[in-house]
Amino acid sequence: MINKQVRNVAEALDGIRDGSVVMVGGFGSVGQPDAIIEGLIEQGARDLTIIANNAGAGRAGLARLLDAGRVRRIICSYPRSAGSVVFESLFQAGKLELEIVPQGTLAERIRAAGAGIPAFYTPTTVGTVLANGKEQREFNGRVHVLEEALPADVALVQAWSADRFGNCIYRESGRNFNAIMATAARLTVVQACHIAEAGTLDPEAIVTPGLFVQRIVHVPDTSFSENTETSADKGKQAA
Amino acid sequence: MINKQVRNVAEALDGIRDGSVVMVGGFGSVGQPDAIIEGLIEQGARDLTIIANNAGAGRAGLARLLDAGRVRRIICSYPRSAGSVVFESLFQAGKLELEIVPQGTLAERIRAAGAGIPAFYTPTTVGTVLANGKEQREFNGRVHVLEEALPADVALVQAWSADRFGNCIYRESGRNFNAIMATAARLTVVQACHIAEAGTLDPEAIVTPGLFVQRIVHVPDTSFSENTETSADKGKQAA
Amino acid sequence: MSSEAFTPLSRREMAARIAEDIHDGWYVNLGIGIPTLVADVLPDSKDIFLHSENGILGFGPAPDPEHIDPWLINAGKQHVTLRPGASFFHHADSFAMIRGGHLDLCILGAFEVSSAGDIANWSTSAHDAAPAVGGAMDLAVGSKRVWVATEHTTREGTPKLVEHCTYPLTAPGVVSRIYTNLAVIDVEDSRFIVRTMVPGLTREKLQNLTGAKLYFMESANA
Amino acid sequence: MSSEAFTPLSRREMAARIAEDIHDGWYVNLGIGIPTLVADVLPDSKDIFLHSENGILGFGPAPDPEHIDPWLINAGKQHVTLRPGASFFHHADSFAMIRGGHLDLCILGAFEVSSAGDIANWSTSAHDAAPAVGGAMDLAVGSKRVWVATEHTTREGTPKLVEHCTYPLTAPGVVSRIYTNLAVIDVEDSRFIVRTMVPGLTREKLQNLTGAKLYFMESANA
Repeated sequence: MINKQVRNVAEALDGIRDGSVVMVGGFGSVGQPDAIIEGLIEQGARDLTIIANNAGAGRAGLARLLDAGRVRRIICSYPRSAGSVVFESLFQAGKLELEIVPQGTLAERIRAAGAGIPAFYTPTTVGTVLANGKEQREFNGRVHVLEEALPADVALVQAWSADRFGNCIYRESGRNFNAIMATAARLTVVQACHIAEAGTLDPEAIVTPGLFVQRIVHVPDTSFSENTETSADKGKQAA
Repeated sequence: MINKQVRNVAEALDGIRDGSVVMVGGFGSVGQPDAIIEGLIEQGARDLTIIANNAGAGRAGLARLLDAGRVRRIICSYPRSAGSVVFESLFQAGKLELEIVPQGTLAERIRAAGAGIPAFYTPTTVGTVLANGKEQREFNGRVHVLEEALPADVALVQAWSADRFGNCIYRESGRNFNAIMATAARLTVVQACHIAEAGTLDPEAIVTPGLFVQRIVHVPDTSFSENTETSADKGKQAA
Repeated sequence: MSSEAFTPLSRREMAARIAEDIHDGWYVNLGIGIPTLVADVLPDSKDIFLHSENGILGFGPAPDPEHIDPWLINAGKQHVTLRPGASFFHHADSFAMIRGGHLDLCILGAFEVSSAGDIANWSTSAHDAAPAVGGAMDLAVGSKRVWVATEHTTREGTPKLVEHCTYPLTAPGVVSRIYTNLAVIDVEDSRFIVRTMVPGLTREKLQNLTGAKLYFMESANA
Repeated sequence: MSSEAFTPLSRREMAARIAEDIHDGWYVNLGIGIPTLVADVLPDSKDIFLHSENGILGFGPAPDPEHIDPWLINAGKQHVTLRPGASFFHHADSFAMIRGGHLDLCILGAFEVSSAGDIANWSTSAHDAAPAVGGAMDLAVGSKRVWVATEHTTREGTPKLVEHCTYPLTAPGVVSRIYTNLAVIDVEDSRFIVRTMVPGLTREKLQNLTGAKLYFMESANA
């Protein structure tokens, strides 16, 4: 019998090693797997490479992981935003390596890793400094750059609902990077707001089929209990 | 106001030119847009290149289009099957060009065309005759071949339900090539079993967002009224 | 500019001006800044689908404060609403739409735009090692049309419409139209062609506020 | 073989023998032919998810004739049923699962398998200009494990397990185990290693029916 649900966050993160490449889902505050990011701080793995759209904001979640000195390198599209104080101080102090990747290229490199595509060409960055050092090639009269797949050891994902088989659905704009990161890691750990009874998720609406997921931990959603002011504050953290 | 629904098959196929590259969705008999394929025969365009998984079976649909001499070239993964008599006689008579593409490479080339990726590398075909003449390159110690995107002028797609915005959902294994072909053509024509009231399709479950679709024609599903024997006969047409 | 006999458009007026030119049925992505404001002023009479990088097609204006859905934000991290016909998808599918040429239009803010249609909107210095590029480069190369919405000059009065961009490019040769607080300007054949100006503004004044030669359509006022 | 003191397995018995070895929790793709029969003999005691190229994960055995759903077929175009936890997806996502290494196992039919693990199962002649490759090449290179299910020889008695394939390859060096109607054979370090044989079959007889040298595990009977 398949039962991918584990009892707690510690069990969900068991065995993650120093030096791991870790994907962190979410976009802004939506779909961020905060509980398992916090759990990773407790878990203690060091010298991590983080793949995420943002480099954390405020002092919690990803920012706290950075602040705890666990991250050597970060690969993201939008590191610097209104609340990214931890990132900025570490980066300026030379304590964090950074790879900037356009958001669409980041998404496609992650998708490629999950799909067994080692490399692809894209028109994005051609004629900009981000194409420096990249192999370029013309297709149909247009120059493109070569980009390689970006796989990970671990993906930390937030889903709206998951079943014991690992099937996941997301909520609204919470699908974002979560659904593709779930496909691209050797160990995909899902923080699910709800656990669905086996067989109750609509086969037509499942976004992440269970074969991509190794572990699920139930972490109820708290966003709706937050007051409007808090939500609005979060909204101020720019893209 | 957006209303992509047209009144009939003729209107749905208006303007398709001789020499067009036409994608035909479906896998076996499921999800095949038979009504608009038949309509294309009436419409009269010649010298077509067809992209499809199969090369038609029996005497109807795609096979009839081939039989009518409208097709110059076919790009597919599985041309020869139990019922592919029309394909075989034309091919043996030298009246049809053929490009054989492994099914996963075919799907990925179509997806790439829709996603603005001009080319990608895949391990599939390495060490086989289908890699002959293809550029090869090593990534992470493994040899891969370069494959280019496969776009089309027209995609003929069958959906289960569509709304006037062009949003589509599919039914069960009817999603197959339909959902990716819908993204890869300049003109995507959808034969929909049902027309949904605007706003009634679940935003979480829409598979093809409307921006990929140009025309929709309502063609009610008849598969459930077929008797079991007919279904079983269709089932005998091998993969 | 207060001493002049013309009034620059407010940011909201710029958004409204842009909204007028968006065709019924278009699929549109709005960048951060002035472009975002367009979402709040689109007329209900048109079916315009707004795309957001984080996986929404068909979002609507900001919600009333008491109807905020914490799971529904746009790429600027602002709360939004949903319109009939909307759909959700993941980031790879979202950028497949962008890169694949399926958006009719994206509207971007800019630090600089050149008369060749080059746009610089992501990094203010070649020496900035941690600029935030986001989805701008994909939008700039992938959309069928790229319009820019920007103040005509910086706060210090430095022209933002220039002969050659000095900031790192987002993409070369992609911008086809610029909406500023002073004028609407087409970019054609490496030339800035002024379509309209705010009332009272002179051609000379506009030229003085611009870093490249301007050409004027006959219909451009003044 | 009727004169021998052993009975080859029927196709259904081969399928049942394979089903025994599929682990609880595996994600498995079944090729056309004998592999397809495995779907009908999987024990309910295991959660095994069957993948079909045309966009199903979690299909079940063939339906009763009166419960056929015309929209639900597997890659062999046969009507199937759905198990709890199943999901649907499109062809690009389906082959992303295959190529991306997410399937624990695929079971393929074969014309020939070599002791190096090469498999030929799609074309019977280098001169066949219209062979039907389908998804076999993607499955062969993408799956974590590739098992072959085949009769031990052709109907004419020609060995299908050979030193070098003569038919065009589907993929080189990918097969790790072969289930025939006579034996179960591992492919390791370019050698055929016999794990088990049907009762009454001798090592010599099996070697005579095989086109490459066989090695035998001690536990292989006879």
